[in-house]
Amino acid sequence: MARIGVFVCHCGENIGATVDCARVAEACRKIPGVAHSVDYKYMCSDPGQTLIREAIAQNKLTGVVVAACSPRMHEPTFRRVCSESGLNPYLCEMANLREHCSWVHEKSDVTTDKAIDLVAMLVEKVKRNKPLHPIKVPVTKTALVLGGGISGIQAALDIANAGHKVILVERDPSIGGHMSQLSETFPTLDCSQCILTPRMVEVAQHPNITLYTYSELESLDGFIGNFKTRIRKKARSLDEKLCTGCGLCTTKCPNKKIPSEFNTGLGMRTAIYVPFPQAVPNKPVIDREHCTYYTKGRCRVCEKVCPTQAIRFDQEDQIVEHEVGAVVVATGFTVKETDFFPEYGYGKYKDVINGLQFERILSASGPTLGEVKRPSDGRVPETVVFIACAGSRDPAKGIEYCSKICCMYTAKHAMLYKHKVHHGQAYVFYMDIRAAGKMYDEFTRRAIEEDHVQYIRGRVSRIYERNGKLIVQGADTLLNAMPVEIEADLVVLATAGVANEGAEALAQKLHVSYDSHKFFVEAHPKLRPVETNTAGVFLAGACQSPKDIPESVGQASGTAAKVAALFSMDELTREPVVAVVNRTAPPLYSTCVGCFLCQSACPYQAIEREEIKNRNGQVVKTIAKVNPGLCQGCGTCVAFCRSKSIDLQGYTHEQVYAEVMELLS
Amino acid sequence: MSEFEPKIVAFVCNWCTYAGADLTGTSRIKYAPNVRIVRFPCTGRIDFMLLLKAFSQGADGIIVSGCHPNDCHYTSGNFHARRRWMAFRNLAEFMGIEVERIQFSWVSAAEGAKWADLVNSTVNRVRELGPYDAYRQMAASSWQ
Amino acid sequence: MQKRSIRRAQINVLLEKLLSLHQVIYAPQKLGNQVDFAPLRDLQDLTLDHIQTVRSAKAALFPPVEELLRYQRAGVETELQDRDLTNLAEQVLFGTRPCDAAAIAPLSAVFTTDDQDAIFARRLERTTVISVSCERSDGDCFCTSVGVGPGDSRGSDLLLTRLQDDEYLAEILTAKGEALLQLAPELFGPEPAESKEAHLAKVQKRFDWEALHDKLAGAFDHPFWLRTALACLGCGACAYVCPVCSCFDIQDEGSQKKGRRLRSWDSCGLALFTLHASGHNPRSIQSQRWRQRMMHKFSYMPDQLQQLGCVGCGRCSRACPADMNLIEQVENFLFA
Amino acid sequence: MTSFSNLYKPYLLRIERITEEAPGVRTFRLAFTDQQEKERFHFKAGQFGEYSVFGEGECTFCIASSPTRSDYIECTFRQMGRVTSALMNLEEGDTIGFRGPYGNVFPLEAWQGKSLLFIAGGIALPPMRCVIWNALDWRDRFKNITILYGARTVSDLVYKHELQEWQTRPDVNVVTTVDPGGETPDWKGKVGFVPTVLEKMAPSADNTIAIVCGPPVMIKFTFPVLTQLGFEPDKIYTTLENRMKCGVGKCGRCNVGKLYVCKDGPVFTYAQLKEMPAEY
Amino acid sequence: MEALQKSAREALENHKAKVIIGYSEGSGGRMRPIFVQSPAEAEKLTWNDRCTQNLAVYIAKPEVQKLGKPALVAPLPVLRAVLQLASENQIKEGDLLVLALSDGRVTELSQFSEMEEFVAKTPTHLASKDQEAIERLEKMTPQERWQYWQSELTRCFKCYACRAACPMCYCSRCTVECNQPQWIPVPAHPLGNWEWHLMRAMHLAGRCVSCGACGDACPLDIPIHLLTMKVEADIHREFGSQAGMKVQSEHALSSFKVQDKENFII
Amino acid sequence: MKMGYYPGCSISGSSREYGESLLAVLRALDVELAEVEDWNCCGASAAHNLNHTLSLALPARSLALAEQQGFQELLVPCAACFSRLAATRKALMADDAKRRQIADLVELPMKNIPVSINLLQLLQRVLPENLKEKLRAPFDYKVACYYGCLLVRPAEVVEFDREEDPEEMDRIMEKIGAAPLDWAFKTECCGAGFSVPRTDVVGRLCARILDDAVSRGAEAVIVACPMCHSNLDMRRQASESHSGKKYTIPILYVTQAIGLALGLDAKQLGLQRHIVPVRLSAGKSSQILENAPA
Repeated sequence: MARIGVFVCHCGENIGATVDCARVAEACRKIPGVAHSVDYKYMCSDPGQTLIREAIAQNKLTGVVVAACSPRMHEPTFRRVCSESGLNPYLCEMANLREHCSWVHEKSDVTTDKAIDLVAMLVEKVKRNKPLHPIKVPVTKTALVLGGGISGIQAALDIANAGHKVILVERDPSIGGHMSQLSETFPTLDCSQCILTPRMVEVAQHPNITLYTYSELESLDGFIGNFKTRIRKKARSLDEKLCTGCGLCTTKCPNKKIPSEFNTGLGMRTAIYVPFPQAVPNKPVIDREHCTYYTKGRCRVCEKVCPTQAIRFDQEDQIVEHEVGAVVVATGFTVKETDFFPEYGYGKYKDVINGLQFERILSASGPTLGEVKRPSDGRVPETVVFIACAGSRDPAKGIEYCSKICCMYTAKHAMLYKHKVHHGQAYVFYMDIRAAGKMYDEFTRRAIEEDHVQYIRGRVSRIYERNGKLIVQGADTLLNAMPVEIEADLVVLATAGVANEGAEALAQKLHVSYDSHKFFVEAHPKLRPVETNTAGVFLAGACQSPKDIPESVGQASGTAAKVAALFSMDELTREPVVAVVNRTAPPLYSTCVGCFLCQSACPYQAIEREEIKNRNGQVVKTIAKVNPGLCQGCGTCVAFCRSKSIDLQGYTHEQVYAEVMELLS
Repeated sequence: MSEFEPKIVAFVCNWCTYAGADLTGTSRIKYAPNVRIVRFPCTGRIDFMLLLKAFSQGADGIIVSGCHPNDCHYTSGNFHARRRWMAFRNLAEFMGIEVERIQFSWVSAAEGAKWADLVNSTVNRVRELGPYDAYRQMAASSWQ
Repeated sequence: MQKRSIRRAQINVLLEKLLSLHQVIYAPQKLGNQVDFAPLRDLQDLTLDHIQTVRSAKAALFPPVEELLRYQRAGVETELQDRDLTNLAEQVLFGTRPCDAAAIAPLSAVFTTDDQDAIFARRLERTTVISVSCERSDGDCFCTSVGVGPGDSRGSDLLLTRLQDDEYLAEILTAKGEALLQLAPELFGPEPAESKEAHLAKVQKRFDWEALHDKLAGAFDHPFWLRTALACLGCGACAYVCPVCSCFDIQDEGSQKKGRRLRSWDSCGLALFTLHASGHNPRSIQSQRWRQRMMHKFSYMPDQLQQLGCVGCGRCSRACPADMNLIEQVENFLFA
Repeated sequence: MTSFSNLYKPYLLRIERITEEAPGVRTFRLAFTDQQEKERFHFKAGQFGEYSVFGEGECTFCIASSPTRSDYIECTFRQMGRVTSALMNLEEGDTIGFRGPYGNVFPLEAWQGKSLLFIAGGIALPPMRCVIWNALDWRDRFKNITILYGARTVSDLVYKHELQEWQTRPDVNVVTTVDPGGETPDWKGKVGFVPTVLEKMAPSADNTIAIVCGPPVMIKFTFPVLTQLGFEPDKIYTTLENRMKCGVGKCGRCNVGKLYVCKDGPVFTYAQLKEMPAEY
Repeated sequence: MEALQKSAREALENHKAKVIIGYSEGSGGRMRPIFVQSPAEAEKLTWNDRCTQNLAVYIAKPEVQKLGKPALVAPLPVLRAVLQLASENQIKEGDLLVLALSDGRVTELSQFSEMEEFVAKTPTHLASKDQEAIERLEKMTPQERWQYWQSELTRCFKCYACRAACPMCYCSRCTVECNQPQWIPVPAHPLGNWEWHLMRAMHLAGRCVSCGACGDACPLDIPIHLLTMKVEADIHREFGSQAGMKVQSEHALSSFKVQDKENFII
Repeated sequence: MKMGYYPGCSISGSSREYGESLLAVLRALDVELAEVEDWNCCGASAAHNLNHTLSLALPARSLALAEQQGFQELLVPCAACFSRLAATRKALMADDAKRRQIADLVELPMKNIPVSINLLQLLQRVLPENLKEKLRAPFDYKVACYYGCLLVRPAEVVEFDREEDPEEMDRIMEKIGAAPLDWAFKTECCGAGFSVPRTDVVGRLCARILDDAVSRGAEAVIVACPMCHSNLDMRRQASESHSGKKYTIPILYVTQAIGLALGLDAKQLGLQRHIVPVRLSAGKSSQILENAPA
């Protein structure tokens, strides 16, 4: 029989006042295989720990059950105690007498009986525990950063400055992201581009950063410290080494009427283009969808005018491979597009625009060079209605959440509008003003009090056009839901911030979880906000949920610190709670029949194929093999395997079976 | 019947429901002491055979609970479990097992109160259903 | 031995009487589309109008699950509780065919030669066998080929043979048979004039078992086995319906604290039967296991126990999901 | 109580001593809990028993101790399946079940005046240890006693202390060997497979009985070597280990041809084996 | 029939297969599997409604494998079993030939893609008697169903003919044979039988090709095939997937959709 | 297989012309309907405010009858009925226990409850893409398509068209040659619930609707709901007295407009039953008429 030690903790009054700890200890003493059973006031205290240490040595214990609080609290403590006493730490289990018993039941015999059951169950489990040893994996000290917006830039720079290599991948032709599109930033109203561009340049010049723009993640395999990534470098149709970025091609391109993505469709660009003047790298790409050569087979003007003969029409997408140790996902967000608000006529009326479009209108580098003109006829709008929460906090639209940034940028928009059109009237329809942040509330107050923006608390039900005006129908809930009708020249919708199209596919490539809105999910909402549940993959910025610039930058630096901490180690140790495929004597070798149905059940691609060879080197069967570096120990494969050929260390069939049988015996 | 106290076994995942039950404790919310929790890393690990074993050993009711969809610590263990339960529940029902004795649930780490409600409602329901004599008799008849 | 007559209705009266004495009666009854042995509860369920039951009556002597002992443990001490055999019920096997009755001898030989299996012996001691001769047979029957006949009296305590309509010849064969007679002598009439032979089924003799036995002695490595066992699926259906097959498994059930040790049916057709813990299996493929079954019945048992392991009931052929017909197998082997 | 005795009811034995022999291999010294049973109990070298851990089942091993030492019996087992794993978890003082002794014996009486050659491999030394100790306790009845024992690696050798003890005795010739690659730096024995070492040793077959025990591969290659050395098939003994349940010739699974290993064996001569089908 | 014999003969003559695994007339009105190794023997092949055994079960048998590449006479369930086995990595493309039977025609199929096409255009509904039996059971009260299955399954003597007859039961160690822990009691008592059959049905969930061979194999006529068929039908209804239709298919229980039904979960 | 038809009370009473025109048009389009036998009131407007179980049981009975009678789909032309039937199906299919409870209540089994579809859904399916070519006379008017509140809402029940700015009726109108207008009141409320007790409210709401339609040049308002129709047509006086304007714009059921385009007789379409006279006839621009095949 095994020699199990049971240590019942009173946790002061926490357990002791409700559960008769002495009776628990005594009952456990009678369980076959229990060699030692005591109760003590504070097991986690120094004397308590010493008690355990001494008992392990004196009684030659082969396993320990500490009946105290939740294992989520003190399991590491007691496992360490065992380890210090020469007992493998995984031969220690905790029975949760506090959270699951004394705190939730009244003092009674029934409660003490339950406590005895809980301990007895774990005694049976621990009898079947096996010594386990942490798994060690090496670390490749290069980080992959996906997304070249402010979050990606910040994370990349921080990691690179810590002395580690970074591979920065950006989908668009230039880094910069949404921040490069913004006019001024709240609450300081400093120029967005002015503070961003130096950072962009720093990235381009940093010796530790390899930048891939106009590139996308193709695949990510492997596990923390040991990822293998493939990146698709989309064809720019240009030899980047030869291109000097002189811009001649873009001026000569005859195809000039393509809506500019950077200007949110409010301005035009050419088919060969640099998205904006401060782009990094400042080298054009050919938009093959619109280029006359690719669509009609002729033109090649750019090729002719290029002084360095850098145009390459036959260039193909290129796949580059890298080994990385950590991944930072900073792929950002997007704003909800047209056709989402038929009742607001967004997409139907040219003068109903979204906030990002208004940023471009306000921006000095924008299509109107910073003059506020409305898109339909270029007139300066006299009356502008801003609608906050356009889609956000609206379960009917499927977006229950608050997009967080809109209150502030709407206040900023209204304020900037008033600064530019002094006689204009600005209305803001809002649900609540959420201006929590340093100097944020003061900022909105200024908009209302100093710039006389009219804030109307209420929703807009419908917008329609009549006689060149936009009739905005709404209600003012502060005036007893009085109907409000405003004749506006321009309506700016603070549309919800949403996940990028393709976020789901990317999450699947990265094996990270995502919520119902396709935002990526952090490992713990409070305590592990920058990690994902896939070890080694971290989050920064708005790909997790809408965030403003300071928050994005803060999180990016936090992520960088996590990555740097990871890279400070040459080797990682991991909990050995991993699945294992059994091996038996020949001729069976394993009871695994190699159906590989477990493969698709594994969320981590941890199940590989292993060929078993006989003494002559012939392959006799192919069976599943769990890569312990990838396996996170969920055990889905274990419950799924028909022949019970996979088992989960720490939660083996024998262990859980014994627990259940003991529980009810 | 009034003295009958159902035996309930709860199979829960470590990350959501176990933590949720911890929160019930830290919040000092009281619930029926009839339940015994068996901890698993994930609902994906819960073998349907364990449910059968619990009934054969005299459980009157069973709770199976884990993370809400999309909240799984392991991204998708609960989704796999959900399909497995669905198939199991239909089969069990087809074979005449009293499936109302098995309560599947999602309880997150933040739902301490929900855990207490879940336990209480399950205990109450099973108390009304009475002991699971049919299953117990089958097991006992095997022991002649 | 004496011969008497009995009417069908009186047979029922006799059975009622036995039931009233708390005897368990295993008798053929209709279950769905099949006729099978089961404890008789209502005489209306009884059927005799069948050729052969799906299962043999061996379960009455050698149940599919049998408790051998119970154990209980406290601390390091273990307490064993022996099987109490004093309360085994008196039982009657009614409606067994002569082949089933003939199977009792080889079954007993297994359990009582050298070391006596007490549970089996005690059950046998408390069992009375009332057989009914075969009036009909089908293509799967081959009792005559293995030395048994449709009116064979071996193994029976009382043998009934229908002469006409509802009149039966009752052959009282043993002391237990005599006891039955004494239980209700008024039910029995005088010995009928007619002999039973004309009323018995005609079962064609299909092979000579002695020739089979002799040929098997040198046939262990015969290629026949590999060829003919191709279809064999490796289940235990043939063994479980067989009246002679008696291989078993011993298993503990319960925890280490408390439980019981059981004996349960097993079959040489199942791959695990001979699997060593090391993974080595002396009979690793199905043809070897099929050979074992044939050898055991027709070679090893006659050699070791002086009993043929087959009584020609044909159940295995009827039950086989792959139609491994035993007569054909034997005939093919003899021809091979 | 019935007058019949239950064939399947085991004796209760207490574990008196546990010896760690090799990784996953242990020896239990077992004593009867019932004095009367102890006095009634007799066995001879070569016999085996069914050992049980209640709740897990039974398992078959030879009795590894000598019948000349009657205070206890010993068994040595390797952790393989359910029962041996359960045995592995037992401690001194625990009780287990034992049925036996079963099977035939090594005819030691008939070997008087002859030399004995023991050849064993790996975990197959235990069945032979019983005979070796029996022979050593009757040392004067035999001429030369030679023991050739091999294992995969040094740590896999069982009865390391006894091997040393035998090695120090002047009246026993002990040769130990490990498979190539299984040696340690301080290994003083031979390196090589048992049949190869045997061939090199070339012991005399004159008036000698060979007792061979080991894994099937070893047996397969050892018999021809012995034959070559002049051993007659009926002078070569071995013991078989088929899967068993009842131990008394009823459950039907340990047969080799028409012979049951449990009743007609486990001890067979090479001459007998040659007549039997290869079903072991 | 002649078409089948002709195809089989040609397959052997052209060395497309070494052995034809098909059906032949057996004893007592039963059908019997036959292993045709020479063209001359092909005339023994036959095909009728009594051919309910699923011949795919023989693919994994070592003795049969030794005979060389097989051609399988395959009514729809056998063909589906082949595809399901392929999806579970038990058969490789080119390992076998299929002589698919449908409407009295014989189609020789060697590529999985051909088999998939064939299966896709053949209706895969349950036999009406099985469908009716399932519906009859569904209409019962839970107590009646419990009684029904209790009385049926208690009769089981665990000969494992159901398992042996099932092409999907190819595990080298069945759960029922696991003894550490002993998930399912070995003896054929009510609990052991109950757990065994429930477990088997669960293990066939998403894998059962609904051939009914297990039920046909049962010597005691226990309608165990209804269990696996019911599970399979439920899976088809709830998750849209069906076993044995495609080689590259996600198995119903090792895949999922976020929007899967969960109205039974609170 | 015929499609099931649940007319509902209005069509059997105050909105007979809707039913008449619907049957006439569908007949012309070769669509066969079979009325659900023994249907009952859906309980709209009142039941769901009073008793939740009743509000499910009333529609459920008709649905169960339809299931029993072998229908898989039901055409429910009244928007209010449609909303109740569709919502009931959704509620019961998602909750087995509830379904059993209601089934017990109505004493009819329910397993695969038939799907209810509204008239627009049916027309979307049965009107040929090239209908224009087959018309006897295009309905060449500027029309304001008025959907009202219930036809496409709530979205999670109806799962058809855009909740806030539906388009299907507009597309149907285009098919018969009409010019649907972009206007602002497609889904504004007409005040159906106040039709009887508060005609003043109805008048106010309807006046806004008519105002916008007329100001954008609409020549007819097209509806697919008996409630909408009766408010806009029957309560015309109330609208006029609210705004002080006179409105002559007629209110037509979708089916009436289609019927006219198909060349069906005005009487057959029940146009004579309207309060506001319909002085429209199809084929104002004759070119198409001339080119159309007979």
